[in-house]
Amino acid sequence: MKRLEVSLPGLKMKNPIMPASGCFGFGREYAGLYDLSVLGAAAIKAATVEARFGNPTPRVAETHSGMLNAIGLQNPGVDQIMEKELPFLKSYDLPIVANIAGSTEEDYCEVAEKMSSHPQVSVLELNISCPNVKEGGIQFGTDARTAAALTKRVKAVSSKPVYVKLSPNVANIAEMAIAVEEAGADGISMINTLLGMRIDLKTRKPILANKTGGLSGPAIKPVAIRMIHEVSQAVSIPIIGMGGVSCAEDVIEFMLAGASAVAVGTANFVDPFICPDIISQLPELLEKMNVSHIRELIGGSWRECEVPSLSR
Amino acid sequence: MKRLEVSLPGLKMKNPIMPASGCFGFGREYAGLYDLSVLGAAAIKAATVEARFGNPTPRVAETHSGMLNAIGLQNPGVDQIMEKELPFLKSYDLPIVANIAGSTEEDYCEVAEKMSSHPQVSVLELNISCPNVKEGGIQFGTDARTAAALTKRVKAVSSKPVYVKLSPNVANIAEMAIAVEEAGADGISMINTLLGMRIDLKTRKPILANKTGGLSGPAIKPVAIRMIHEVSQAVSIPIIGMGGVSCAEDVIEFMLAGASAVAVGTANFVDPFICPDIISQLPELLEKMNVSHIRELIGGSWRECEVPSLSR
Amino acid sequence: MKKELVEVVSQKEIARHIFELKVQGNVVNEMTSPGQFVHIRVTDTFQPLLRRPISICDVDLESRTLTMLYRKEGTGTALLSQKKEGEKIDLLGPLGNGFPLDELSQGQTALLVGGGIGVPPLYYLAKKLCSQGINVISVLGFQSGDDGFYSEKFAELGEAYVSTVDGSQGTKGFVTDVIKNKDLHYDLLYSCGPTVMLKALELQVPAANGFFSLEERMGCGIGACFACVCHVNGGLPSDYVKVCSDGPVFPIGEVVL
Amino acid sequence: MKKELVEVVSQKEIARHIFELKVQGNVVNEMTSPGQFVHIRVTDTFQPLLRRPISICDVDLESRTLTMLYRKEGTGTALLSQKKEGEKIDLLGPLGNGFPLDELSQGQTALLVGGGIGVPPLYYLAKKLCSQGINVISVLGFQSGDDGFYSEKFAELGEAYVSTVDGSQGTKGFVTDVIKNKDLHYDLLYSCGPTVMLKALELQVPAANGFFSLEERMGCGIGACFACVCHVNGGLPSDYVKVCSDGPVFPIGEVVL
Ligand SMILES: Cc1cc2nc3c(=O)[nH]c(=O)nc-3n(C[C@H](O)[C@H](O)[C@H](O)COP(=O)(O)OP(=O)(O)OC[C@H]3O[C@@H](n4cnc5c(N)ncnc54)[C@H](O)[C@@H]3O)c2cc1C
Ligand SMILES: Cc1cc2nc3c(=O)[nH]c(=O)nc-3n(C[C@H](O)[C@H](O)[C@H](O)COP(=O)(O)OP(=O)(O)OC[C@H]3O[C@@H](n4cnc5c(N)ncnc54)[C@H](O)[C@@H]3O)c2cc1C
Ligand SMILES: Cc1cc2nc3c(=O)[nH]c(=O)nc-3n(C[C@H](O)[C@H](O)[C@H](O)COP(=O)(O)O)c2cc1C
Ligand SMILES: Cc1cc2nc3c(=O)[nH]c(=O)nc-3n(C[C@H](O)[C@H](O)[C@H](O)COP(=O)(O)O)c2cc1C
Ligand code: FES
Ligand code: FES
Repeated sequence: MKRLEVSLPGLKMKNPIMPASGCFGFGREYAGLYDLSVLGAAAIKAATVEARFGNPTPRVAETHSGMLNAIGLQNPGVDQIMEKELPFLKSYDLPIVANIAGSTEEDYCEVAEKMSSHPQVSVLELNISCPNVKEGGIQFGTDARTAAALTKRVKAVSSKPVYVKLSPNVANIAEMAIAVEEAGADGISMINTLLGMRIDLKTRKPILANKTGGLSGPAIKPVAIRMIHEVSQAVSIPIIGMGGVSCAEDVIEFMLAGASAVAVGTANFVDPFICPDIISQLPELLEKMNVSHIRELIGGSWRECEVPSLSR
Repeated sequence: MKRLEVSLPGLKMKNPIMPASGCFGFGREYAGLYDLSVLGAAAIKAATVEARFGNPTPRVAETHSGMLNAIGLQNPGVDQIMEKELPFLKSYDLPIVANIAGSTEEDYCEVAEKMSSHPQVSVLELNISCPNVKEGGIQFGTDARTAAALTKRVKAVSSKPVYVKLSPNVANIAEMAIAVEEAGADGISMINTLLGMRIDLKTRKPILANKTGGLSGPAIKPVAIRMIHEVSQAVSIPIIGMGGVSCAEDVIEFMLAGASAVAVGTANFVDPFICPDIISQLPELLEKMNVSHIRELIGGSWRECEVPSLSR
Repeated sequence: MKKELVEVVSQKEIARHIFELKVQGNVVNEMTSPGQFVHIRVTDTFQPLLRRPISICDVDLESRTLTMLYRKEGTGTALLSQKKEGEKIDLLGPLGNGFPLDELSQGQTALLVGGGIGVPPLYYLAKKLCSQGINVISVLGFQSGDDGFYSEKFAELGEAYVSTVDGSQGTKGFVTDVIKNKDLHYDLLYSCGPTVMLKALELQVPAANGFFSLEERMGCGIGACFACVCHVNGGLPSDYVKVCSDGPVFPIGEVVL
Repeated sequence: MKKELVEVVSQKEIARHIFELKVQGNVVNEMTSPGQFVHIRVTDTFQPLLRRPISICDVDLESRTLTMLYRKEGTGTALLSQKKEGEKIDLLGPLGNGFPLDELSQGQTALLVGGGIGVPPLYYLAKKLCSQGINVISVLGFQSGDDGFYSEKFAELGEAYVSTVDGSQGTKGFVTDVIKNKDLHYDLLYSCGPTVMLKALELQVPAANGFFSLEERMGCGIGACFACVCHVNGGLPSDYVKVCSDGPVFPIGEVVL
């Protein structure tokens, strides 16, 4: 199984697969379905300083090959998460990516400082791209200077590597990535959801109580691939890629685009066993592609490299 | 059929449906399939000053509920279009939306001046959002000041109303819309395609020769709806809405979001009869929704208005 | 909880747009609690993307057969209605917590109130309660006679009343009208149906003891995505329950409707 | 050109991943020109979204039956391969321009060279030419014997040779090896297959007279989207032809391969 191992700052992963933040809760539910230790890592639901209920329901709506969500960062607050949720995951051999959010820089820093001090947390994922909250979230994620400033402050208080999670709702994603790299980010997570809406013909109002929501799932995969392809050539820190991944082939596509690890979000709802299934299918796929180690694929779509002629 | 009529600057339409630019060529092919006079209007393929071949092939790739294209504004040039293509459409009762593009402001102005002088052209659609060309296109479409400056110059030389076609690849679409409205735009067309990419696992390279392409089709509908909902509340000029429309219900959803007319793009490839089919289905749908005139729906998702209780 | 490709045993339209679907599989062995639901993937493409929650309506453990009743509404249920005998369906379940069965003793009376497509889970409940010697009174509300189903089946298990909005079957009006008009008495109330109906029930008998089964749009169906939360009566603003994993059945009054 | 829901008459796998699909419909009456293609919608959802271009392989005007041969490759053809007798398929066609049939007179010889899934349109062509009294020599190239199909059917119409890359059937090597080794002579060349094969043919007999059928990724399939263009030999850089509506058949040498 060594052939699937990948190493990113703060993350030594058995394989490049992790569930994406917000699609895995704090792991309890999936722990009832399979052994979490098979995962490369796991990103847990966003933590904020205070406990949050989030947005009113309905919070999800379906779209063509995708879904909208407007959860609104519901979570029991950073203290509860550290005390009540993380200990449950202790029995697994599972690096934890702690997703953090807030309304102000101070909020983010408080959560970052606390979370990064937790021995079970491997790295932080700075969520500057949640489209579903009025304050914080996406406003930090659409302006490069604001994002860089926040990254710098969070880095200063964090004792663990910091991955910045970028929003796709920008004109120039590379500019955002370069800004947070220069501000000290150890890695990049991308992409968060695209802002979207659906309207109900019967009520004539948006389906989501929050009106807009974040679009995720296979529908957004081409946008994710494009952005990762661009950003991986613009920065030298590694990328955790995500956005519509739903099979082993998608994982390869993301790594060829430039991702060093891959997160699976919405697909967990379609098939709760998707992560272990993908992990177990990867070796065979590598075999078929004549790839001895999955690392070789990273950035393969733009790196000059030999493609074994067998697999052309 | 009066119940489907809509009126926009320069466009008196029998119904709100038009094929979208680039998905209808110059009408010849569809004219072989149905009577083009049933259409509310038709947007023809982008015109540039010079004849263009566009990008190398492959130029299309399929995605989940969508497709990527990187045609690259292939067209025979504005003069040829006016001399050879437009006359063919003369026999139809069909307002023509002439999509115009260019690499420089001067190019745009030249095409705008010529095209708007053509008696068959009802309005111009200023394409500042083509993601598939190196110069022009999207660069004008992601910066509000540049877009406004171009709009002003084009308006100055154009003898017909000008609709500005916005790119969804921006952080703040309302800002773009307001900028072009202030610069004199008579209407807005939205959305053009989202920038995307797919990678071929066999060659390990992007499927499209141009690497990136524009994502269209049902996959992007929620993004289009969200943006139209936002922009229609931010400006007072009308919107031609598009992005994934593929059935009569979608048309209603776009109009409720705030569109005054609706363009159908990719769906023409899936079903070449989609435009006349939608048009013929609309009256029954309005009946079911208890709507006496389609105009009543425009902006219905955010306007305070009575929803007939029957249709709740 | 299991994920299994179960086999379609039969499918038929038993009322206007109402389908009765029977499937067979080992996972059915786990379906002992009425009020639980299953989460169904209706296609192997991503269109539609999400699973569809459908209640357990009846279970035959011996033949490992699950009966579901559903209304053909949108894309998902339309696709489901096309599944034919012998085809496989990807089913996840049983999910959530069902109706408690130990709150009544033999000889006591349960009132089961179902509205529209909220009726199905009550059937398995009625059977279970009957088998425990509990008297079951059922009140089923539909839009019209054409939309009604299973009333004879409920009648086999005890007193059963029907109300229809247009009066084409049973009492004209709502389930609350039946309860009032027939002056029904009971020890425990079980109900499933549209939120408006549950609210009306709460208003009619503010002190009623019993359980409501709720509906909410779902993502994961297993408690991981926070899509299906409700506020808790008398709790903090940040307190919540998840319909999918804490519910869908809750004690009356616990959850803000 | 028509859009019609045609009915599946039969579907069978005739070689490894190669399916023979027969459909029936009125639109078949228009399919008189070999080399034309149809554009097929394999699902009524949007997954996959685009139609799939498939060549006309054979036509029986009397029974209004169209035969197609296709290789199960990706999502679209996989779904197509699941269509069963009696099911309907949304078909648009016939599209494009086929092989000219009036370039040869009775007694002259046509060489038909097909590679892999380029073979199908040549079969209808061979039949048409034969019926006009033209001698047909066919050379069919496949990866291996397991991938080969229809060679006996071509043999019924004239001399027929097979080449396989692994030598498991016929000549080991490529179609060009057959033409050289057997020293084949002909008046006109018709070919359809991978671009590398067409290029090799062009190199082998630079002065060859005849027609190539090309493949390109398509959007609309009817000439409206500019997805499928090719450069024109000796034309301006902005000159082009569309494979879907100007082709797929072009005189050898006209188009930049
Ligand atoms: C716990 C539970 C049990 C249920 N049991 C039954 C049952 O036994 N029989 C039955 O007919 N229906 C039942 N429903 C409702 C059923 O899930 C919806 O009717 C169904 O999901 C509609 O899917 P669709 O594709 O037809 O509609 P669409 O409108 O295409 O669905 C779009 C999206 O909205 C969701 N959605 C739409 N309506 C509802 C709804 N009422 N509740 C929750 N999500 C919805 C869908 O799941 C999907 O994600 C139950 C719902 C829940 C939550
Ligand atoms: C004029 C013409 C005639 C053809 N005739 C035949 C035939 O008779 N039998 C046969 O087996 N195949 C034929 N093909 C090729 C056939 O269209 C593709 O194999 C098929 O579209 C692949 O679809 P898929 O869903 O299996 O693959 P996917 O990889 O899922 O397809 C993805 C997208 O790429 C396109 N695509 C993939 N491969 C090709 C290709 N080789 N050519 C054009 N588009 C492609 C698909 O249409 C689709 O839009 C023909 C192609 C053309 C252009
Ligand atoms: C229901 C839901 C909740 C989410 N919550 C979070 C979150 O709390 N923090 C975060 O950074 N991203 C969150 N996301 C975004 C995902 O982590 C991921 O970036 C996005 O969904 C794209 O991946 P996918 O298409 O595989 O789902 C959420 C997504 C969904 C669907
Ligand atoms: C093949 C293709 C070519 C296009 N060419 C143009 C163009 O020339 N000018 C333009 O403004 N938009 C062009 N577009 C964008 C469409 O007009 C439309 O804005 C977009 O596709 C979204 O609508 P849809 O999802 O209905 O296709 C093109 C789209 C496609 C798919
Ligand atoms: S549906 Fe995901 S938590 Fe209930
Ligand atoms: S496929 Fe659209 S022009 Fe040929």
